[in-house]
Amino acid sequence: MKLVTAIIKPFKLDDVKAALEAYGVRGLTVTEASGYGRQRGHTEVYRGAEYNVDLIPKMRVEVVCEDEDAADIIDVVVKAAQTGKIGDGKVWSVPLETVVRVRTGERGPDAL
Amino acid sequence: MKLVTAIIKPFKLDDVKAALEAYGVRGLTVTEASGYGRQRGHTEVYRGAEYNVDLIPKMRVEVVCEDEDAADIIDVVVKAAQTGKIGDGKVWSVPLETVVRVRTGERGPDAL
Amino acid sequence: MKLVTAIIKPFKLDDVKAALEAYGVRGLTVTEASGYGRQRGHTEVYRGAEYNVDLIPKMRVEVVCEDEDAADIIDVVVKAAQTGKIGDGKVWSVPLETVVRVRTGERGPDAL
Amino acid sequence: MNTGDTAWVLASSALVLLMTPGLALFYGGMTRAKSVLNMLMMCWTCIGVVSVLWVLYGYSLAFSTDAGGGLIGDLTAAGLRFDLEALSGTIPVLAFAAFQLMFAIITAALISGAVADRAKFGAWVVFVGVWATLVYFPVAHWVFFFDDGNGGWIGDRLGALDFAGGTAVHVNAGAAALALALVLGRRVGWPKEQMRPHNLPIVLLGAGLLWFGWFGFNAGSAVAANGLAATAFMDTQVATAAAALSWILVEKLRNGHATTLGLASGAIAGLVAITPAAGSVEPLGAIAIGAIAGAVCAYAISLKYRLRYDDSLDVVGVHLVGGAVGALLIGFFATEAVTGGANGLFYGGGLTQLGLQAVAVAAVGAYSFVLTYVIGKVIDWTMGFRIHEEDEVQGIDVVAHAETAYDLDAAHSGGFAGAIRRVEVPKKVDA
Amino acid sequence: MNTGDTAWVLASSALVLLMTPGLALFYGGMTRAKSVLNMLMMCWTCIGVVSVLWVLYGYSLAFSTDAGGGLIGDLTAAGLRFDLEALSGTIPVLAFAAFQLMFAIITAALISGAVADRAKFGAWVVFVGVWATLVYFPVAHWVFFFDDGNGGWIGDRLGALDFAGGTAVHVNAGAAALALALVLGRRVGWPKEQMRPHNLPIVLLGAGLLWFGWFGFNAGSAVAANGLAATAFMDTQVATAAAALSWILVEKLRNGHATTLGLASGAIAGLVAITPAAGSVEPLGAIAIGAIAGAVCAYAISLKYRLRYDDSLDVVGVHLVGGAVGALLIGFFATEAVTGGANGLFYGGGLTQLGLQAVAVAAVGAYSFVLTYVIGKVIDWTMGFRIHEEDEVQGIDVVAHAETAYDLDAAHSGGFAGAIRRVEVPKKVDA
Amino acid sequence: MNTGDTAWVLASSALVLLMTPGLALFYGGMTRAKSVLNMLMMCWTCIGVVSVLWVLYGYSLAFSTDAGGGLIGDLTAAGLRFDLEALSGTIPVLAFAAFQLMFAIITAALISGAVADRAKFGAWVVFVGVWATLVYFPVAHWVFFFDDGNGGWIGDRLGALDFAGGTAVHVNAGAAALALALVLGRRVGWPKEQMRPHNLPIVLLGAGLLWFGWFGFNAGSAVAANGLAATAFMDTQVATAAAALSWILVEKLRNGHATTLGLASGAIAGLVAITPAAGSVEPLGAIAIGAIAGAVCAYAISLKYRLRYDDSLDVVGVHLVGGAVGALLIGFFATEAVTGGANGLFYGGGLTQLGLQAVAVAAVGAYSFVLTYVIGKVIDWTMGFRIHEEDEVQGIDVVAHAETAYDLDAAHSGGFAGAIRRVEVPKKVDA
Ligand SMILES: Nc1ncnc2c1ncn2[C@@H]1O[C@H](COP(=O)(O)OP(=O)(O)O)[C@@H](O)[C@H]1O
Ligand SMILES: Nc1ncnc2c1ncn2[C@@H]1O[C@H](COP(=O)(O)OP(=O)(O)O)[C@@H](O)[C@H]1O
Ligand SMILES: Nc1ncnc2c1ncn2[C@@H]1O[C@H](COP(=O)(O)OP(=O)(O)O)[C@@H](O)[C@H]1O
Repeated sequence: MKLVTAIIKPFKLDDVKAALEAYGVRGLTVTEASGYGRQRGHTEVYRGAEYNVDLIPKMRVEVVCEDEDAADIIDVVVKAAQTGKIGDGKVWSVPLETVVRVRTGERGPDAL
Repeated sequence: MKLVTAIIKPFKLDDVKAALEAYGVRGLTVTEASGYGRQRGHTEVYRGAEYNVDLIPKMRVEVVCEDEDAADIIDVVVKAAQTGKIGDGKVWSVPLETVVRVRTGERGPDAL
Repeated sequence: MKLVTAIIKPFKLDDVKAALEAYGVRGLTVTEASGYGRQRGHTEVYRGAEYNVDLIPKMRVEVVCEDEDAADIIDVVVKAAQTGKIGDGKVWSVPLETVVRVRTGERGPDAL
Repeated sequence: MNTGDTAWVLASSALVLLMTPGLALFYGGMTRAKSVLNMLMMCWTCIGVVSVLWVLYGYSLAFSTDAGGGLIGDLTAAGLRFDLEALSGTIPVLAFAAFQLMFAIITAALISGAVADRAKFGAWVVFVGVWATLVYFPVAHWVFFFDDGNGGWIGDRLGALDFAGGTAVHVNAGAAALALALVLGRRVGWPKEQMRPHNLPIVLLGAGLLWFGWFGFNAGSAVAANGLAATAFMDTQVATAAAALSWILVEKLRNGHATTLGLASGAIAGLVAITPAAGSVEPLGAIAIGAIAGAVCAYAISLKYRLRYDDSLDVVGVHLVGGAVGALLIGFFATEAVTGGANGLFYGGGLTQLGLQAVAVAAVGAYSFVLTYVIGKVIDWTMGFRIHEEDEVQGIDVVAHAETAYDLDAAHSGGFAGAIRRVEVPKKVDA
Repeated sequence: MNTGDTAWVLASSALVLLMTPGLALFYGGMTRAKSVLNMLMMCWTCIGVVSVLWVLYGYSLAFSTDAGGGLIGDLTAAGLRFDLEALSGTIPVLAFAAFQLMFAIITAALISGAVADRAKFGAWVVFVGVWATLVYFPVAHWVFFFDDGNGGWIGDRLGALDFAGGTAVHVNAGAAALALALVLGRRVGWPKEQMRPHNLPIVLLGAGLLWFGWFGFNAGSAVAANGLAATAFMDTQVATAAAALSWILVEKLRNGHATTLGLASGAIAGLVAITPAAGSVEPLGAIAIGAIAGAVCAYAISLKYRLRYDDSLDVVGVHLVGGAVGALLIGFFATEAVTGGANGLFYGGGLTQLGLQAVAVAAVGAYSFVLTYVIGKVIDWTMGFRIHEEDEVQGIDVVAHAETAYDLDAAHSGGFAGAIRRVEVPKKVDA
Repeated sequence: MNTGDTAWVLASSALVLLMTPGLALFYGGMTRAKSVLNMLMMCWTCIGVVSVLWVLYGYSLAFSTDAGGGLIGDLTAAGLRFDLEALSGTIPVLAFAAFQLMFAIITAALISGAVADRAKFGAWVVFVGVWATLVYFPVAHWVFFFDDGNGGWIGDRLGALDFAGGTAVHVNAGAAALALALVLGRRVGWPKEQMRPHNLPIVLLGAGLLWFGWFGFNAGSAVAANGLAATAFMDTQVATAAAALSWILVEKLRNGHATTLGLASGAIAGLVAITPAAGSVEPLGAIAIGAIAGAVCAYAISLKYRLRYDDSLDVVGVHLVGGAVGALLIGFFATEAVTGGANGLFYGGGLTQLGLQAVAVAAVGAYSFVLTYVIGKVIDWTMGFRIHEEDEVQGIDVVAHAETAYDLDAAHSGGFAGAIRRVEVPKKVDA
């Protein structure tokens, strides 16, 4: 089993969700995050004083999957999340030792 | 060292925390997350227009532990978080290379 | 490639960001989290009734890096985040299988 | 007709109307984020239901010629079909009717705090209509209808003093709240689980709007722009101030911290307590009443933990207790200089007035408690008054109203350009 | 001069001013969190721009001696340089001018709901100035300027009834909103993408402030503290109550849930519909008008999905439709007992009044729609009226105003002690 | 007694009371989320403390027969034990006393903005009581007490014009704010660290309530419902409008963006500046004063960065500067047509009035600054005026009031069914 984690632009979440569903992924977990990187933030002004916002909102998407699907899933996410503009994010994967479905206690691929 | 990650229903957090504490876990980190899966969301209505909420609130719990406790901890979490209804969540684990306690710089099991 | 994850005190985020930048890290992802551990929370009082807050706000910082930088990065984070008081947090690392930059599809070190 | 008096009563009516949206925020901020909308709905629907009933028959039952014994009015004013020139005292009768309507609305709304998070919305709407009809309209007649000794039995015949509704509004709503909290039972998890207010700034905003509106409530009850109105105004201000201070003093001594919620709660307790007394005491008396009420209510709200009834937002502790304290203290602090007649114990009037006050409090409290309990039970048996346990855990807002109060994340909120673009994806082997 | 009348009109003027900040919250809570500030700005700048123009020439164009045909006033009152003693009826002329100014402000502000999230701020400011000048000031003259038959052509000559602005304010703003929504086009993602209100408690707060302020709007329009004012007050209250109930009833039947937003929307629809009629109907008539308007508007807001114009916050469905419904229903419910003259169909007056009402609605609606469309287009061609698509996705608040509405996380908000401490770090090899 | 005047002053008193909860939101929204409750508490406790002192001796010191030199009143009115019939001019004396009480409250509350996030709550409460006694009550006597030339030295003897408190309220509070900001020192991290407002919609709501209430403040200061009140009303409206526009114009030119906070700040600056002048200028003059004040204050708020004092929410830049600007501009724009006497420079009156205005500003500013500095220092030495650095970083709300302002996550908020269920767990080997 593998865990694919993707940092994407928030407004791409629906695309990514739809693409993953089309691919056959049945579940995922999303966390709100902020990113710092090449993409520049913006400056706000309050009573003349400047306030720099350099952490840019991102979505962090986690998908647990079978080993053989990981590469495809990464591809699917990359395609769906791409705008081609700086700040599109990163996708990475790690191998998991166990996955359990809490409701039933099923393990491994059955847990998905 | 291992990292056990659990996605659970929010109202189960107190149970899980209590069960882990009873087991002997001394610390954990929690993040608010939303999940998409078999469990269906709900529909909201604003001035007659429907709004589908398909990301359901979940809690993401991370516990760093010694290798030999990981299996137990997974069991403890599964038991404590189980309601038997769809959407109870997932638990998975990965091996860690290093763990450091920031305050002291201690590493490995001493860092917990 | 490695993924270094750090749980730190929120007000240390700027220090950690600055230190990592000084070290040469070009990007990172931050999530708001709460921690439970040795550090005690506080008690609030509403109309005479007590309310215990035992999850303490933390920041969860993730940095993807090359294998050879991981140890340094952990050191940098530990130094920058340290106040010496209980609750300073943890840092851990895991090896990654792949990293992709969404914008370009670049992989591995080039994705950073 | 006096245009100055009319101007003041119209302004006061608007002020009292505002109290209900203010109360909605005051209460709503104290609930959890998942049930704030339901609380707003419960308060606001009182405006809807009671206003319509008021025109149809409510005003008439409360303020038409007594139908016997000072218990209820007749139906001669049903429909409010008055001439433009028809007067009530020095003001147009519709100005007086509008002013009194606002009292009926907020009295019903006050009750909702006791049943936060768990009442079926439909059942609540029915309850409000029935309760206004069977409880509020008669009690308002008892206390507020004056007709040269042929009016309501408490105000006009017995001679108990209740300037702006310590009994008719607060004891009434507080006793009803207790009954309804018993009918509905405790919230899931209470009291083991801690439930904290989700938005204290709007609690304070609500308290501010209540305070502001209460000037209409109390000083408007002079039904004229005169010295009595000015006295009621000043009394309202200083009693409230003193109560807010005394509540946070109790907190500081008992819990070690003066809290924002305590300050707001103290202010409301002071407003409640001075309501019956604002036309009977001088400013120094008002300060005393406020200070006493603030402290007593600060303790009274803990009763529910001992007696184990879940009066969620402390309607009993603040309104029943505060209203009774205020009504009774008139027996001590009333002064001829303001009442134009009766004196309280401290002003040489003996215990007579105190006795009358006690009768008024007991009669209104008992009537309201019993009737409300019966109404509540009947609704519970017939249509069910409480939502399911899981719905309560998920939150009544989504379940009952299909809405979520807040969606505050600027970055992640809608407007996803390109959400529609189709992506070519490989097919999963076994999918 | 009558001090009571003056007191009431001054109080009413303050109440009507408050409606614009109230509207800002009502609208602002319905937008997404990333554009609430822009909505607040659009409403508030109307106060700024229109107030200044009012002094310079607006009041004069609307309320000075007719310059011909009942179409527009002359410039004799430009600058508002009146004596302290100058009267308008029984009150100081500046009290009347202040009262009417508040109407001009909110009428312009109402339009902004149709173009939420996407209008260039500078273009909006220009639009407000031009629109007030070319549309509002003349229309106010038509409807509100009385001069013994030599006043405005709709109110004073034709004899259409519009007590407080069903046509001049609501039909006017609603028709303008439709025109502007067409000029600006749809928001990115609409209607495919769902956009939910980001903060319903402030929507309800806004609705509460609007309701409160509307007593000034309607009852203040009697320009006196008298029986007519009291009737308008009561009518306003009960029509609004009935409309709120009827809107949520429609929702319950149609969608299965009574919603908070529906309740608030119904209340506003009721306030809008009773605005023209508050000085013409009795309370029972007001209940009928409110109930009808609540239901009609509850359906009317869905029109935009069928006709595909993005009237973002339903200004058309609530104000154009609600205003027209109210103005037309006068033709049925007007009663001599209140109007002192005209009777509607149900009160034996035949169809005459209905005809006049229809002319007024049509004339104001058509004039406003056409002029607004032209003004909008000209601004769009010259300075551009709409922000870039990416800016809309990112959120207009940050882009246009360099601000974010909320930063609510207590723990993570600033005050980072030691943020300045320098840390010694190893250097990355290839950095 | 005149009922119309009384109605207006009672309504005005309620309006001015509302300003303090409004100010609490205006200020509270500008703090960080971790200290908003403390800000609300600081403002609200002023209502509590000052109201009680007002009854005891405050009103008497300010408005009783002068005890000598126009410096302070005597104690004959202590306790406010007036007859119902006792008048002050054409209104009941308690109506006047209530109206003036609200001024005393908000003046103290204004100061709190300078010491946001860091003042010990107990010390603040003591400060308010002492400051009202030693600074506000005397200064109010100087400026507001008229007794045929035997009243306060500034208003009644010198002849400086201050209609509603540009000096007594705003210069006074602003100078005190500066002194207190110096006594307490800068917040941890300021100015290096950026601290942004945590909730701009409530800042705008607060500004809206302030604007609304300010009509009572200024137009109520005519203490009658007459032409002067109407003029003050109109002046207040248009000066504020002009100031809001001029502030955002400065922003647009200087920073490239017109901001929501700028609009609100400009409105407040305009309200401040027109306060002393509302009874002395015509609407065109009011527009000029507003426009000047908006621009001047927009620049003045940056002073603190240059002079390095942490006046956290710009009380100095808006109230001291705005109040002084307004008071001085009377010297230019005052017109006999409104004042009934004095003319300013632009109306042919020469420089006399400007000189008197300057004396008033300087006297009040200097007195307030010096006394406040001394009071602040004494409190700091005896009980300590500032919280610990770590407490400031954690947030004063939790530390001082044991509360958190917001808990907005609907899903995760309490009501955890089954939280009590016991789970059988294996025991960890070494646990
Ligand atoms: N080394 C890293 N570790 C973790 N997250 C990263 C790293 N670099 C970038 N990110 C995440 O990816 C996002 C996009 O990165 P950025 O450098 O702005 O653009 P791009 O990936 O298009 O070059 C960042 O906002 C951050 O969330
Ligand atoms: N493949 C997955 N990867 C990551 N998280 C998942 C995955 N599938 C499910 N989840 C998480 O587990 C939660 C529960 O899953 P769901 O399919 O709804 O119910 P169940 O696990 O009981 O079958 C989801 O809300 C989501 O947060
Ligand atoms: N076993 C663990 N697994 C995951 N996170 C942990 C664990 N122990 C502690 N943490 C995180 O580290 C933070 C600090 O831990 P704590 O025990 O309070 O102090 P310290 O690390 O200084 O001894 C916690 O708030 C929590 O977020």
